[in-house]
Amino acid sequence: MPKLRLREAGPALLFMVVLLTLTACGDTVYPNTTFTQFTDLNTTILSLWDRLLFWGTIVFVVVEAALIITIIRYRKRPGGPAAKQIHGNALLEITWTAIPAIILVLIAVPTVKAIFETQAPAPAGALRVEVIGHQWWWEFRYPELGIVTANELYVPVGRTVSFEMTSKDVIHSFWFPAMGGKRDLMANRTNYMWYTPNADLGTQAWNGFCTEYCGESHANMRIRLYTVQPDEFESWAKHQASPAVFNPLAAAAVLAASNTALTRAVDSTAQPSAGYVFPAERLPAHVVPQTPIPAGLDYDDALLAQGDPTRGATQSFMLGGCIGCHAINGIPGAVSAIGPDLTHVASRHTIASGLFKFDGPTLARWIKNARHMKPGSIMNTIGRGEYDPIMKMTVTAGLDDRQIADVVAYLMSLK
Amino acid sequence: MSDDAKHATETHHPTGNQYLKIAIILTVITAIEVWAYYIPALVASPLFNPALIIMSALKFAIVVLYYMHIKFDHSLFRLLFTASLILAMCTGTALMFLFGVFKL
Amino acid sequence: MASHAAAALHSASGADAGHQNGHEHHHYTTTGLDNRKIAIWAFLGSECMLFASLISTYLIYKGKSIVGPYPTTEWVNEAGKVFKPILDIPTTSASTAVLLMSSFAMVLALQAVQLKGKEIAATASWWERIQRSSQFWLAATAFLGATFLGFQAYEFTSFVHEGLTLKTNLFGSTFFTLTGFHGAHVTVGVLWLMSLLWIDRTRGLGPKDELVVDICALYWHFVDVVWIVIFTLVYLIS
Amino acid sequence: MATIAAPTQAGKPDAYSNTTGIWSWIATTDHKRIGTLYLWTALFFFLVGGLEAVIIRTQLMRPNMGFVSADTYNQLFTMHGTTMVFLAIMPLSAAFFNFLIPLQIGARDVAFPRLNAFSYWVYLLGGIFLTVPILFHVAPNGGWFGYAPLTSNQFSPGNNIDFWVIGLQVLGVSSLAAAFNFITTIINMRAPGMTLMRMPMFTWMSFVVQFLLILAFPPITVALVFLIMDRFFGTTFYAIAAGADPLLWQHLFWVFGHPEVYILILPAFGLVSEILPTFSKKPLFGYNVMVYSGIMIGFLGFGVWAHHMFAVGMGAVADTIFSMMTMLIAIPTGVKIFNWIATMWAGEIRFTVAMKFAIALIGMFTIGGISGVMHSSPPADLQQTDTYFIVAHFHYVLFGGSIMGILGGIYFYFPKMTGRFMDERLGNWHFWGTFVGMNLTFFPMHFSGLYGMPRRVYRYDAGQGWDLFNLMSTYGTYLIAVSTLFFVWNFVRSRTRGAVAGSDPWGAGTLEWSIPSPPPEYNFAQLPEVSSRYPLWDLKDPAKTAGIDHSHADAMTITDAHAVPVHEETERFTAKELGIPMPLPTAKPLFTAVGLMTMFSGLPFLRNDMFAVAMTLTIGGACMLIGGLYAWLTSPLE
Repeated sequence: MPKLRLREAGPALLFMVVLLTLTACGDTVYPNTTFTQFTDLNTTILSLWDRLLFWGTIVFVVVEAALIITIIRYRKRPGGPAAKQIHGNALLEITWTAIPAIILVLIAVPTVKAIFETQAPAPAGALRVEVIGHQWWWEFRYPELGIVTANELYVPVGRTVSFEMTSKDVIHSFWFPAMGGKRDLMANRTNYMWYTPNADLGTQAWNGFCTEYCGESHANMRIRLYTVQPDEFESWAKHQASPAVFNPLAAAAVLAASNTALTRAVDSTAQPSAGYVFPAERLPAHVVPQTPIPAGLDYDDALLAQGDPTRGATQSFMLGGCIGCHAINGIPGAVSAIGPDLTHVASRHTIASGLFKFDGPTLARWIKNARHMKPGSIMNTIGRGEYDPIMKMTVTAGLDDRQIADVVAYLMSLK
Repeated sequence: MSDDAKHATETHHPTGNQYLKIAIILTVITAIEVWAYYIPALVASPLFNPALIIMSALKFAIVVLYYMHIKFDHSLFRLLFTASLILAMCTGTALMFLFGVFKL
Repeated sequence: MASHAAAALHSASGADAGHQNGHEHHHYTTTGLDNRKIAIWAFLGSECMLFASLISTYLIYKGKSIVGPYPTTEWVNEAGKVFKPILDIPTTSASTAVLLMSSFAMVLALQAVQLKGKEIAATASWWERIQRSSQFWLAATAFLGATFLGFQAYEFTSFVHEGLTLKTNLFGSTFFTLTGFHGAHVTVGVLWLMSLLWIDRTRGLGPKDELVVDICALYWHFVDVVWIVIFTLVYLIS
Repeated sequence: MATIAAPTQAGKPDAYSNTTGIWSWIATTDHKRIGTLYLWTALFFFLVGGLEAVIIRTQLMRPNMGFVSADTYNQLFTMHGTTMVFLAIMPLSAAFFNFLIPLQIGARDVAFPRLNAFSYWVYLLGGIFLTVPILFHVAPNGGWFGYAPLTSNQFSPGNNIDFWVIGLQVLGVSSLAAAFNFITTIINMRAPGMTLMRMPMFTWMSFVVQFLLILAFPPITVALVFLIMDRFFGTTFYAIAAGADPLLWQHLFWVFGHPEVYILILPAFGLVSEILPTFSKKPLFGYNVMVYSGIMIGFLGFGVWAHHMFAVGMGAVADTIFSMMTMLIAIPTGVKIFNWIATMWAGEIRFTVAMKFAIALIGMFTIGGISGVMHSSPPADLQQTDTYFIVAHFHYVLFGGSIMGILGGIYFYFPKMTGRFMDERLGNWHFWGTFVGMNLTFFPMHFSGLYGMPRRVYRYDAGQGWDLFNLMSTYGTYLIAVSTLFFVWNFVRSRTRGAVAGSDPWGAGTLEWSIPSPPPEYNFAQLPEVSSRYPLWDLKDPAKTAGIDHSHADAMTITDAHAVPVHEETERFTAKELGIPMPLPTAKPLFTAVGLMTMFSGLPFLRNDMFAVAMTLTIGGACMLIGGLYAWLTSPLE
């Protein structure tokens, strides 16, 4: 008859030790950790977690120890004692029914308190942000400030931010691990969540994710959060609320092409002061996307230097059909909300919902064949001669690389 | 044992005339329900919905108890059916609350 | 040797005379009840959950349709024309009564099968005599069931004419699916009843077939009680 | 003491029937053969699901890998979940229901042998229907939970979801049919004296599971009907443009989905409750409490579904109620774990492979249970839900619980099923590989989850602090895969070459061990009259069960003309020799099942505008179904 040998149990024990060492003492950093106290919400959650972990560890140790002691002590040995025929013990069984019940009460009381605390209406004076989920990007609206932006969220520290969440299509879920819990975004419903980033949090950048499976590019639906100082936020907000900033030449050309009232042209060509943007040099490495550009998507980066924003704005942007989906505040006719708002797109650090760095070469490839870079993307393949993986055909009427360089130049001017 | 059970059920089953009476009761309740539906004053009353639900529950119970013989048959059947029915009603009610059809 | 032992076992065991009477013998059962009757009650319990889910969905979506027709409130189409609520209470009340009566007929059909072979007094009234005709009551049940289906077909077509289909709105989807599911149950019941009627006409149903009729009856009554709930919750309640 | 069954019979899969060949399997109505079919089929799907997991883990081995495309990955994780839940674990449990329940309660068959065959064939056809599309890259890609509106036409226009929604609907028919069958069997086919409180624990847990099945499947049936209607007939149940509520699907799905968790775990609990007493040489500790806690788990299981949905914004009151209900479930579950340990306490523990798996279940399920309590607290769950922490949790429950229990059950019952032992040495390799592999795979997921890694992502960026955990998980998966090969080899080889086992190779105490291995087609030559929970121990080692209330008076009065006191049956006859009527072999259930599957398989053609094909298949299938049913119901059983 086989019996327990230490030789057999050894590897399992060794493995557990190695595992714990690696996880606890490893010097890797965990930039997306949930064990933070950066907001009031997560402070509440963390205190609950500590309690759960405390009792969980006790239960774990007690049960596993009882199990291991039992199997070692009562293993069958030659000449060992015969089995004692015990069939039950009411007192024991009542005890191990009662003790877990008591532990659960100790968990349940703060749980209920936390549920009602965290789900109370947001305190007065909170900054309202509408979060709208799309396949696969995030739309943010600050209704009190008149800002529409996408994928990168600015929040002042020390002030409660109240999210009002809904979706344009399927269910998504909005989550910054370091800030606190997540909430689902659903069409025909509005969900609420609020938290207050600590006043001493400082100007920092955070990763966030969509956490409800939402289709092909669910994994590519990421978000950035910038917690900034109140004055920085104010500067940013003022700038973002203003119409697009761009090359006056291009503006004139756009207006010529769109035949609209001159008064608007004067407004929109006025150069507003540049607002605050989260400084690129302060972005930690884990916030800078490292997604590789897929192989086979070739673009001659030298062309980018020749890009002309004016041409880009008129011929390519208007004729290339960008305004079919994208809005640019200040350009009449560009009001569609199918894709992200591009008014101040060049003030962002990422494109394609946090998937790639915002720079000329990436932008050019994105315009050329977005669906190749982000599977299932609703954005058409635009590069002439490119294969569109969704339409399953080669694009014949799209933009050539030179025209793409013009569009990139134009977009890069939308600071 | 099985023969006894069968014997017992046979002796307690209602007869044709009783079935007829039950049918008349069911029809009368239905008639009252429909009648009430056409009296605006009644429909406006807060008791209208509860009253309708009680009447339909009554009809439900009568059919199950007498026509389906659950009153006279083996208690096992009663257990199987009522347990499922109660669970179904609880689940349905919980869903109503969760979707805000009923408000707390 | 094996066969010898087997014979010995056979005579000693419970494999008694009953086992050799073809398929009419009764297996030992723990409760003394027939397996099929336990199964049908478990099945009806399961059906409770099914209809609870369907009815709950109807109630959850009630009043959530964004375009008409609506069940119990007036609605206005794009052209500004005002339409009455679409549910037709008088007709449905009639069909409800028909289904209730079919349950009555079903219970008498079962009684008729149970009373088969029992003597009937020569002075018995027509009412007592007709209670003995299982064929009459089975046919009546099936007929009333079919009539109910006829009402439902009429209701569905008139709704479609008034512009309510499966696709129109949430009300259309939930209403047709719920009542359609119930209608499908009635259809199965009518087919089942007609099969029993056919057996009754060909070889005659007797007290030994009580269980077969009983199971069908339980199903049929269940379909009836589901309609009782649907009629109140879908048609009458405000 | 136990006489070894005729060796010529042992090990042959056809040992319990007079006929051999493929037809004898197609037309079988023997619950043991159907159990064997379930076992083989489910193990096959288990390997398929495992292979999917290996590909998934390879893709996630390092950040930004391009081993498979996004769409392929989504198909793989959808199929991995669907396969493991519906095509592997549930049918593996069903294999034991079929094989064991009649043997454990002293019955000669199940209540409805042909319905049983029907359940199997529907399962097989449904499984094929679900699985084959992945070979053509059109497998379902909406997740095993299939959340609408993502699975509606608007967002999933291809045929992928069609296979899922129809496949699940068909599998539901199979599960429901089987559940009605086993409820009736357990209520009504118990041997004389086999009172409810004498039933073996596996039968008890299975009994609870059957009720969960018949009450939990209708809500998902309805949810799937709505989705079928939406996808093929244009209804608006999940159409957000028509004002539909995205939570409708979720609620209906989880009303089913949570009891489903207990459907997956309770049979394994039952198996473990058979293995532990046998190898501890002690009766189960606190039998009554084990029964009640099983019923409690099943009952409470219907009141906790929304704990899968704490992030959807149900409101504080609903969150509180479902949170409290969830915590309550921890109590009966904890009781079970303590009672198992107490069963081994003061015993003589023999570490067979089966026992090792059973002990591993206790240890590993505990971890899953503790992390379960951690997300019963809604605010804490908001940091955990839809992260790898959840993946870790439910794999500790389903792999550490269900799979460990089932594998233990296979090693334990293999001698009963085939008459031969599985090899213990290979089994040890399998066990340790699996045990170490599963911890290496799933334990790091706790960390990657709490350090912010979302679920269901086909790639993740570098530098997020998740690389090491993912690498460990992947290597762990490879280890499980390799050790599973040991199992497959052992399983296949031992059928014909394993050491011959007697009727009671482990010295167990319940009825199934009182008859030859493999059991003859009639199971019991004479119906045993039972007077205690461990009738075989009463017979062989009365001291072991002396402390249990036998209620002898009961045993005297129930004496039934049909039965004889429990004894060991060592000789093997044919049913004919004994004059025991057996159900006739028939292919009508298969024919009916093909009709059902054909009827449903017409639907996808509606979406491809192939109306004629759709109608032909649907109407033809319906005719087959109805014709098959009539033929089946009008032909005599035996």
